[in-house]
Amino acid sequence: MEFVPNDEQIFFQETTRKFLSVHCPIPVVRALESAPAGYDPQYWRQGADLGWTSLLVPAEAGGGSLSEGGLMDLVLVAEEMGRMVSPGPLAPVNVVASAVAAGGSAAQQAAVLPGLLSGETVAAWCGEHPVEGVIDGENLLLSGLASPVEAGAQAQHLLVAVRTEGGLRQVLVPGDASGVTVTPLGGLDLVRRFAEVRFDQVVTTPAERIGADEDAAEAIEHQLQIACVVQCAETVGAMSRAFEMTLEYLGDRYSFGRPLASYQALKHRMADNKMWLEASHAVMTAAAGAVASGSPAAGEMVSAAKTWIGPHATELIQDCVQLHGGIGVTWEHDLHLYLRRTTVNRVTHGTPEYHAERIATQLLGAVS
Amino acid sequence: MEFVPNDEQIFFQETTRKFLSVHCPIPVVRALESAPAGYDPQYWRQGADLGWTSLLVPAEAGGGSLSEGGLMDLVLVAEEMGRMVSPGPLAPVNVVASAVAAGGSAAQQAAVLPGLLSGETVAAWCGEHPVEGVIDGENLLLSGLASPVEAGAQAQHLLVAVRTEGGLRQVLVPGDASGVTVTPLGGLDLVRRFAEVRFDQVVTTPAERIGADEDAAEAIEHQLQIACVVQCAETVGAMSRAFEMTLEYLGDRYSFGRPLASYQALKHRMADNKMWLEASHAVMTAAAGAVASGSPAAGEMVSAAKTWIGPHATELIQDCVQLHGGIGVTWEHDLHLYLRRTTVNRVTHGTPEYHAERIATQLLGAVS
Amino acid sequence: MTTESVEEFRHRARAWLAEAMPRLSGAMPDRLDDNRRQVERVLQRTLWEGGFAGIGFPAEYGGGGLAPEYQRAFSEESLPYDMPVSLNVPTLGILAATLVDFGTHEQKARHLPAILRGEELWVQFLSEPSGGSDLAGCLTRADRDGDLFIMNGSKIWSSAAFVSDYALCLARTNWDVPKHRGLTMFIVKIHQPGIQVEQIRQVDGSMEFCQEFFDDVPIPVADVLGEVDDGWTVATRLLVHERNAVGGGSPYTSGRSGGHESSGQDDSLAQMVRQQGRAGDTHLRQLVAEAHVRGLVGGALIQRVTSGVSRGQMLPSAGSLLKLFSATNVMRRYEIGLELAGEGAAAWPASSAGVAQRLSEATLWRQGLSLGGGSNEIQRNIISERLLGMPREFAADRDVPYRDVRRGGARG
Amino acid sequence: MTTESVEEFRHRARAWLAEAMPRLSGAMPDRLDDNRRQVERVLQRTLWEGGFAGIGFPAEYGGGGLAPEYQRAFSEESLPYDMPVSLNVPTLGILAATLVDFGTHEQKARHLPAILRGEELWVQFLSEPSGGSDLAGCLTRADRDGDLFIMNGSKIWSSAAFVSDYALCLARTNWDVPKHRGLTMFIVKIHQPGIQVEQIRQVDGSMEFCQEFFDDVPIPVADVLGEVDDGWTVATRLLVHERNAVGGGSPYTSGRSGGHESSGQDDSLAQMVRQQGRAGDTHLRQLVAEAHVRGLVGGALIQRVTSGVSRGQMLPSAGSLLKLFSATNVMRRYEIGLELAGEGAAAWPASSAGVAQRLSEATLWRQGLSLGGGSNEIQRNIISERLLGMPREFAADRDVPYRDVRRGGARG
Repeated sequence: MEFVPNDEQIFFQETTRKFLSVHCPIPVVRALESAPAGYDPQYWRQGADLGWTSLLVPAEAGGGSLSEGGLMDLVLVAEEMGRMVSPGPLAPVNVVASAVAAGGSAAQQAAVLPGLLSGETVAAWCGEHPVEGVIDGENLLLSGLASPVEAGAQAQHLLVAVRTEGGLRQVLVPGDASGVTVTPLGGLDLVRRFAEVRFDQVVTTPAERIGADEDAAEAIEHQLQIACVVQCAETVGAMSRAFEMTLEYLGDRYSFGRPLASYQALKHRMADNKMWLEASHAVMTAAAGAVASGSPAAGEMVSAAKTWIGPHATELIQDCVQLHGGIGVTWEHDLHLYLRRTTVNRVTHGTPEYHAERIATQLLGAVS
Repeated sequence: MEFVPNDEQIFFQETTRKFLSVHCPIPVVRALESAPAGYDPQYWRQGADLGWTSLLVPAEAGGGSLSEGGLMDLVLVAEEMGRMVSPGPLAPVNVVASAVAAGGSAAQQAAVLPGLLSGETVAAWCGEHPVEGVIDGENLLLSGLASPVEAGAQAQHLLVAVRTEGGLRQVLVPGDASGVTVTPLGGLDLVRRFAEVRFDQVVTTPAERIGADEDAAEAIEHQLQIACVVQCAETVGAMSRAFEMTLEYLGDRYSFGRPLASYQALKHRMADNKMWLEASHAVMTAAAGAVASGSPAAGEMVSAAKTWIGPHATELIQDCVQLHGGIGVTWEHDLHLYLRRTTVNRVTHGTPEYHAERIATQLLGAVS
Repeated sequence: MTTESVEEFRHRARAWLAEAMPRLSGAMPDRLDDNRRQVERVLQRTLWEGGFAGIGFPAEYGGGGLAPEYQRAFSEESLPYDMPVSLNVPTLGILAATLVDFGTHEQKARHLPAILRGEELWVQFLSEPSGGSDLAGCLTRADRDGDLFIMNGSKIWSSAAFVSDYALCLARTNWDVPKHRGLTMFIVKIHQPGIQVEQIRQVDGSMEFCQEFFDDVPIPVADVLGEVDDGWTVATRLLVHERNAVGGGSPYTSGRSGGHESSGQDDSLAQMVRQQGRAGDTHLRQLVAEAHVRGLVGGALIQRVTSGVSRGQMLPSAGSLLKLFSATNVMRRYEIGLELAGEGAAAWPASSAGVAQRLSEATLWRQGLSLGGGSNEIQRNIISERLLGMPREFAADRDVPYRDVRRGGARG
Repeated sequence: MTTESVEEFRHRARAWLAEAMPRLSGAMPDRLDDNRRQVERVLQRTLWEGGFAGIGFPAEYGGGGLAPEYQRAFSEESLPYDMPVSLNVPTLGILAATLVDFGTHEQKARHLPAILRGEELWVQFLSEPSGGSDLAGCLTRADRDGDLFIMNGSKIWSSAAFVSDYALCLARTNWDVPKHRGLTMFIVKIHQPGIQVEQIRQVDGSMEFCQEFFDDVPIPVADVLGEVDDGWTVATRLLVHERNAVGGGSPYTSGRSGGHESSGQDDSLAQMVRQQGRAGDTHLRQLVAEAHVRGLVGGALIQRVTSGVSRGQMLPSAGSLLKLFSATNVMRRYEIGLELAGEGAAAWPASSAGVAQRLSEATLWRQGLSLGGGSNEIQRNIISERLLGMPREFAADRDVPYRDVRRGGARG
């Protein structure tokens, strides 16, 4: 079934849109280029007040959502943030909050959730690049590198995937734990910050473990799926906005006494772009729905979305650049912000090729 | 340097074109659909009289060409045959005649060349799919399958590549040698015939060996290059003709009171098609020139041509079908003959992927 | 309206299907022959008798009168069964759908129940040999003569007219007005004196499409669908139904949809790679995955567009997105197939002639879906002009009496 | 004409190069800064002193007066040396070439030797902020005042005007005729009162392009290139030279050509894959090979088109094939680069910031060559209309006095 937002969700979406247009219009985004965190903490707290960080956390743990599970609400936020190439650690905070709410101890929930939900603190997710873990009595010693990690240098909490002899495990450690070195990275997006997080014999106690050992692999896969869905929704929002800007430009701009929009070659390309855009929206929504409903096809649909959307997003926006002409490759024009964001989204949380390979594994078995 | 045909070559090309348009126009090609050989022996003898089979054979061996080595002349014939989707074993006969002239003993030359040059006999080249050879005293025993082999079922002579303990070897055996089983295959092209050639303990004598043992690998590579060049030239001829038909059709045909040729979306596609066509012509000529001049880059240029031309040819002709509309997918219209020929040429003598892998091996080393 | 919930309906359908319909065994025949068509007429009759024919059609004319969710539930349940899928396009999804929209009570009462019983196969007569994409540039004429129109001309690219029963046929009834305003849509009985049907041989050897020649064919005025001289309105709606049906988004079709079938959800590519022993080649794996992903995306797009149109949040012309998507998917899928098949596409031993030949010849037919049912170019015009509001193409025949329009060259 | 054969010339060039020119060491600087430009002026001076500047330019004005084969031989020999390649485009290949075609004896004598000595860098002032691809839709005006024209208006997208010396500038001198007939081409000294040059920051951070503002700039009538009101003829020829030069097919450029450089003959993609330890991945191997093949095909196409044009067997507008080919090659190459770079394109450690950041930001600039020097769309128009003879696009401003033409919207 196609996801159709209800009235409450539409209101929520419009609230987010208005908030962004007032508090974080594109000139503000540009001005954050050299801000270390890439966002203003006050802005993030206000977003949290709107509900951005609470949606995947059950009401009894202090969260709340409009739809069952909240992922479809979160998709709406991500689309809006994509439309405005907004800053802020939306994916990692929600992934970690959801994981802590689902698998964290009461103590962990009490220690972590209030800050994440209020926007006072943020968290980073190191689930994609597991580090090595050695069992040392009760403790687990972590070593290795997770990189790139979104908001790694801003995070008070790190949710880390650990590869041990007994299989995957998860731990939640403070960003400033002893032995953890966080180094900010340079990056393509003006305001999205990544870091490399190095673990050097970091001692973690059983109290820092998240969830049952045997659930870790599945939990990490679920976290990846949420991260990908949020990312895809953001990309679709960015595509939509770039497409709209271009459609408007083609109508306004005259060449040889005719609006550019009257040239059939350009019309046909816009038709294709529209098709890629709608298809991207469709597969993103289908993936989100599959993850939200716990469908067994969730992994497949998420990988389909990641495989499809990444290259079509960059291709669509590059074509928007082309359709704008020279102005499209200037710093002054906003299109490059969209190209930066969608390029970063394309290649993180698994490249399209990585996700296509996941699909191939399902169809053809693993490569021996 | 770009190859520029001289006046003599242009006259030769025009002679071939006139001959084909008179003796083998497309209705004749269609009528040969169920002829076992796919061509009329009389036609092939006439083509041989025009020089089609003599070009790679030196004058002292009974051949003759307009240009040094003759390959550039042969390219002109192949282009013309591609333009008319003509039948006839042009590539295998020339490859084998050239190999016999270069490496055959006096006895082999005397036995084989006159027939090939006059068009009385034809030869097939089994160089692409080496069979296994076991040394048995002086003799070499061949076993294995070569398939698909162009004109295999029509050939009086088979030039066979053999993999032995000591490396590659070549032998020239009669098509009806004991132990050789030739089975015609079905195929996509209406008139180009392939066969599978099975060798079951076929005894070959030293007199049937071609060339020095240590030269065999290089000779076979050279034969592949010639076969690919002829094939690419034919494909380029087919592309040119399909393109011309389409350009004419777009000018003639009206839709919404305007010629189709006036629609910008179609104009832009024709511009791209023109670019692919000229690029295909260019790389084919460059490859032919490299092979003709014995350049060390010959293998690379041939693989570049094969990698590029195959998919662009089928894509261009599919677009010609699209631009023709419904008539383009009818049996009655000639376009499918071009699509059949270029599809067959794309996938034989190495697929584009195979040749891209040859290029990759040069850039990145072999796959371990 | 029914009081049965979708889930209740689904359970009832599941039970009925298991009892009444034959299970699919092996592959579907990939070409329709007369025999298969006969089988499908009987299957349709079985649906009718079980009360599951035309689930989305008005109850008054023998249908189920149910919302699209019910039809979708039935289609999902029907996947393991042999269904009369060839009736979906064009009969149910296009022609019957148009009858629902424009038929008089008498026309609907006469034809819809017969269609739902499998007794009438329908087809459209729109394209003409000279016309290409310009369907309104129709030269077939129907001249009024008392209570009759007398039709002369020719139509082409009709699917399987030789085995069908009725057609909707667009003809020019007025030459003194601009082209869209002088057309009328007629219900025409195909097999009657004055109509000659010729099959056209396609590149892949199939003979599905036909050309028809009309020689003084009499048509009763009662068989006008919609208004005289307003046939373009009918044709436009018919084309919307066509795009939806071909793109997989029709509410009137039952069982597997065209969009899904053609978009790569079968396993044949993966199978080919496995058979070649190349399942570990990362390049081929990317290609197989791409085809599969395209199928999934196409399915999601169908959901999105049909839902958007049914809720009125997208224009009906959004169906062009589906048509274009599935046509371009087919192009890419055949290209991938050719790349995977390799040398095997050129020649094949007699032992595998059937499969290899069909696979190989299919690539010759690659553009088929990109041409039939409105070419990709037409879909792109529709998307850019109607969905995106970009300026219309200049048409030299606009606002000109049709008899004065230039109709072009040699091929005309 | 020389009596020296190409091979003799080649040997002489080889010996001279080894003696006089510095060898290339390491990678070329990928961005031109003032310092590099100064180095190139000196290198050009060295060529001049050795008698190898402007091999294809008329001997009368300081050039070599030799056929293209000589220039090609010199370029081949020069590959291991540091050459003033930035002078090729636009100065030599575009502007000096146009001066050769249209300059009076006085104009040529004044500028060509100075150009060949590296003393004058030239640039074109054609595009305007409101104009897009419609270069003839020029709003910059030059009004006659005795022996002067007084110029007002603005130009944009000129390469490196801030460090250049002269420009060819198109301005409207007559508003009462259709747009192509009221234009004049002027030789303009860039650094003078009344001309303000502003650098434009590009998406990749580079500042190569400029916008110029003209405020009552006086231009002597003697600096009209070609005829008054016939500037479009000059501009058209300039554009042909531009396409050839950018596509790699100019007879006036020396050393590595743009077409080759940008079409993938360097080893960087293969190197990236090797560094990632993924050289055995068949998918990546296909991509690396594709980029390499495109480079080879592009080189072959340059040979074919330049030879065809020089023999008069192709129209000069065939240069559009080269421009379009190299632009689309660049697009594909960056796409392949992005696919190979993977996650590394998103973020990078300080240690590799230079390389990774440039690689990654380069993809933002992917369309650069597809826009500059006439967009791909313009090239496709030229190919379809001039090479293929398809009908011209409808232009609403044809045959209308330019002051009456509609010039569009908000962005205008």
